[in-house]
Amino acid sequence: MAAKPGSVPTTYSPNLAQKTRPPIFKDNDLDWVRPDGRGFHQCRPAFFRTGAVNSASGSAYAELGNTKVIVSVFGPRESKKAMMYSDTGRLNCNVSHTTFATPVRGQGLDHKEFSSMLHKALEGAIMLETFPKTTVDVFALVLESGGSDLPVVISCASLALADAGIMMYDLVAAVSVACLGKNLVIDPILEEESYQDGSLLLACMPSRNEVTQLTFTGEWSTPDINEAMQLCLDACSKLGKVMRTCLKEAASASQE
Amino acid sequence: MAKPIPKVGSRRSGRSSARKSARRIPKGVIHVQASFNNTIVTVTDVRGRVISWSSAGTCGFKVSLRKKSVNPFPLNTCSGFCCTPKEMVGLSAGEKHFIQGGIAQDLRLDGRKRLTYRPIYVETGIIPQAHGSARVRLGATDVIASVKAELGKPSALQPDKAKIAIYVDCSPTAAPMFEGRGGEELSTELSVALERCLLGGKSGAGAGIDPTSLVVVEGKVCWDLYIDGLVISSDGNLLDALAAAIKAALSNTGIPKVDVAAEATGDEQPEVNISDEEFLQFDTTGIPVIVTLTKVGKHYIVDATSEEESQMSSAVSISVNRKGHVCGLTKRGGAGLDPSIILDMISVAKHVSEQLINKLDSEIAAAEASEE
Amino acid sequence: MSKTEYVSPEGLRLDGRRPMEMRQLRAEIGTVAKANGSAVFEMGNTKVIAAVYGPREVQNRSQLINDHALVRCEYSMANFSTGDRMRKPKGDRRSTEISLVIRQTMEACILTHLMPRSQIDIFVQVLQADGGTRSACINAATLALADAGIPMRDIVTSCSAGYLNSTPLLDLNYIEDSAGGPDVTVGILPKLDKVTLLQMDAKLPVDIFENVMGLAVEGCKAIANYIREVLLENTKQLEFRRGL
Amino acid sequence: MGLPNASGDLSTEVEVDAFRRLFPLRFFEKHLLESIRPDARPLGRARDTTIALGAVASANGSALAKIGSTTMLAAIKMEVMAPSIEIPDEGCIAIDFHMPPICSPIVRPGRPAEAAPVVAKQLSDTILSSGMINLKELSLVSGKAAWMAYLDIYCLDADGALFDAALLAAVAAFSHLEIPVVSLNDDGKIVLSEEQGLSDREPVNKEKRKVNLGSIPFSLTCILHKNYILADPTAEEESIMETSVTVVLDSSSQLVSLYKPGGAVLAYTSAIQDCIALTRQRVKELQKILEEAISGMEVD
Repeated sequence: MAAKPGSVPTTYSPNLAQKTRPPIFKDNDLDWVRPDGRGFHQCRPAFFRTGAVNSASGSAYAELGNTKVIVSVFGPRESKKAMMYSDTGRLNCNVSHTTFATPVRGQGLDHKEFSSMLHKALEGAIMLETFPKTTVDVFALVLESGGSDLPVVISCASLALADAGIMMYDLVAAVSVACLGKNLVIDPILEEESYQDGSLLLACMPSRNEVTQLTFTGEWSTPDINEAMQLCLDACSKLGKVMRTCLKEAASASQE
Repeated sequence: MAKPIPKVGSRRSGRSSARKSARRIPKGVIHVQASFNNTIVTVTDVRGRVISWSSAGTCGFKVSLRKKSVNPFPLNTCSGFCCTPKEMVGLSAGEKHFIQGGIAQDLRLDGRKRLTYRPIYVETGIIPQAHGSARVRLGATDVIASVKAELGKPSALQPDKAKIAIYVDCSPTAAPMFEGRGGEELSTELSVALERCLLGGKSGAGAGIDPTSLVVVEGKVCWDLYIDGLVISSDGNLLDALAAAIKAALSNTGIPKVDVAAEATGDEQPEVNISDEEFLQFDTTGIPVIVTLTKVGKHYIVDATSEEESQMSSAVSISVNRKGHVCGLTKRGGAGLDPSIILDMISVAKHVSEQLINKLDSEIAAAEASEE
Repeated sequence: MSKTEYVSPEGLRLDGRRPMEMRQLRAEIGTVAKANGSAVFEMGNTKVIAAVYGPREVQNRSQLINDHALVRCEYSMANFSTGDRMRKPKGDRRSTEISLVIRQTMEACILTHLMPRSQIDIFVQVLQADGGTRSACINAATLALADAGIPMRDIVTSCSAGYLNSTPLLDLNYIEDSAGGPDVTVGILPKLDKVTLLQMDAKLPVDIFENVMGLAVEGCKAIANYIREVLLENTKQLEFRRGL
Repeated sequence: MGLPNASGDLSTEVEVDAFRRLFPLRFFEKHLLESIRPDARPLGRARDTTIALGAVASANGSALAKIGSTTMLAAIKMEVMAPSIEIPDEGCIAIDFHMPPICSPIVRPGRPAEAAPVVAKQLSDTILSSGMINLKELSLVSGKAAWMAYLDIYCLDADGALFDAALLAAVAAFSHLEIPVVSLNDDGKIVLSEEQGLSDREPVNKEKRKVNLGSIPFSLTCILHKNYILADPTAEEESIMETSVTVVLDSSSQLVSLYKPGGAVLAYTSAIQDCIALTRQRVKELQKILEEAISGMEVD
């Protein structure tokens, strides 16, 4: 019969008959079109909703293109017994993917790198001293991965924190930029990410104009860095507005 | 191999001597140390626990004596790479103030300026079993990197690129908190940061090591590189030290030349002969160095010791290659930074990296020469 | 078992040593600056670092012992320490066993009753493994404990010996170790002339065993002499640096 | 929750919320006397239920099911396997149920929830024994290749009746499942065919793009407490009153399975029959909801 654990045969997902897909753009080709028809400096439309999970103290759902993320916040609640006394609060982050998030079926394991990046992006924004001796748990689940997963997780998590009523200096909005050949492409999708020469991720608090997390990969020259950072900062402030509206709508809806 | 003179007791000089030897002195001790233009007064109890420490003669006995009975032993603490400010125990308010004050005056605890590195010592070829290895010491930070190459098959998605992986391990010898699985979090964080800074983007652009140069037969055979880092002793700035060790290990690496014996058809793996005599050397000029700028107060410093790291508000690690291009960047630490400050840090890092690359290259060359 | 000759007709071993010859020893004290005591110990190609932290406050209150010190030990191997590169999960069976052996051996010689309610951590890290890691670890741990100034009854030294091609061999290297012959690891307190550790696998006639063990004990004594020299040299250096 | 508290010793003096926390059982029992539940449902009524199909684009079939605030996301990924020698012309279904830390304050990362493997086992037993899917339909080339359907169900919000919601999501995902067109290449491997038939090879499963769902199982969990039967409990109700009965019926009202995992209340046959009767009603509701969801999908 089926589904005997331990005796599952090895499986593979059927690939396209063609061995390799042609690259989505050619080198030095300046006027290629992005696979989803966006402009280079155009973000995907963002959809945010708070209160996605009832049993959590705060939660949010974010959808940008095919990237779908849900984040729950629990706490502030008692820190684990083994933890030493701390006069500031603790932040605990965990990011995991569903097995069906990626085109190839994954294992659905925790993503340690994302977890620590999320932690670093958020800790600067949260007023940890407002909840001593306790822990705030931020758990994220990537339902579907469609590129730029981490920035979406970060933005969504800050919204969930706001929904949970955790004191923050500002919302954290995050955006990534991919460098493809000579072009800078904002908010890349999965396909673009797999061809990128370099990437830049920026998380910031838009109204304080403070960067909480920043990473680069690949080779960047100074003018490119300036341009990419400016692009990200602008996009973050726009994203911040969208997030703010979402919170306001949720608040006014609950008042009614 | 030029083994350094056993640096017995070198660490017993300076401040740590106060802590260390105090254990053997049966009474409370006041240590007065005149350094540069400051005078440090350190009061320790019998157990070596610093009761108070102040600079310029302002010695306040503010710490209540009751506190002494709580912790009968000096707390051996390590502020790791990820240590957040305030979490580091073992530094008194006076000590913290002293560190911060020194940095503000451009005169750090060990007499360095803000943008000066500690002396770097490089030893290469210390692990004969590996294809390449190096040990780098930066002050009391001590790391080993080894490179091992294994014949493998490139992935179907990128048939012209070999796999390069970096794993870092934190030995519990460096700090008791790395015991068991305690070092795992830091190890992953360091590995990820190094991969980000040294291996370039997804398409391989900007990588220090060219993954196409390791391919023997496209789509069939390639050398997979496994780079292992081991932290033996940690006194801050692990990332820079590890990156330097990896650079040194790679320039020490010789990969055996491979001849393809018979051209295989279809899906078969071609047979290969591994040569014993001819070795392939890497061109390591393109490998970037990592410069970590740690922000303490309003200023930033390079090559922070663990005491200084405990006082940081945030730190930015920037990897810069010889051309002055940024090859990777990671930020850590909670506090936010103004974008203009980040840009300024990048330009400072570029400036510092020039000296660092030159210094490191000459150290590597000297180490290689002494090895032969 | 293969018919490899481990001892040539001229009486030389694979690495050119004589049967009773030990590999080159090298020791260095104080390699880990942050530790209370540390040492590197090399026996030929086997290279081990040991670091000692403590005596300090007991971290886990439930492990606190009222009348003597708690001694803990962790043994770990670097990824690059063996010929084949592998990533082992921490705390596999072999390292747990060796940790236990080192802990028990060291605990026997530390004057734990002088340091009640405290904890001493010994961490050993193998940088290169070429046979005899167990012995090298114990020797390194002794040096590190001495460097940390922890009171001990005596130094503990350890050495291994084996029996291959009807010849007792001192200080086996990896190839000899994996030949499948008997392997006797001995740890002694040289001044008291007492054996604290004795491990042997494979079977061996009693009279030959006595021979092999005698050889290992001789090895331990030689190591003890070397360790004493290193410690003395270190003390002299310390004296010099203090300006005494 | 506007119910006035009946006169009592403490209850008159404390606020409703405090009373609920301090004496949860008495709070509920007072409601039960009035034949109503704290969320204003009658005892036998299930919570509002919705199904959204095609929630995950990267999967071959997916569905999001909500019962009250309990939310389940199910997705099916089809992969190819070599069938076992004993049954060369049957495919396989691998069912897994996950409770990620986001779903409930009880679950923490690294420590899987106790309930997850239990529900997973129940689900795979139910789905495989109900005969909803004929495994022969999942065969591609007899003895050479067959489909392995990986069904993963994620609990996004846990608020009681996890099994009911998970089963509903799983069933809905199967009804949304669209099997890709594939063909056999020279190496004996299965590859995707282009949609427009650009491939020169004949697809091996042109006719089998959808699986035929036989009798579809639906379930209802009831809580037994004293003489009361509460359909579709919330997490709070489940934590207070521990005896639950889960009845699974298929679309033709045949009993597929029945679980009563212990509990303090010993159920009489009459109580079980009442549960089955409630389930029968519920199955009709669920069938309608599922049909609406499917027809809504087709309109799009």
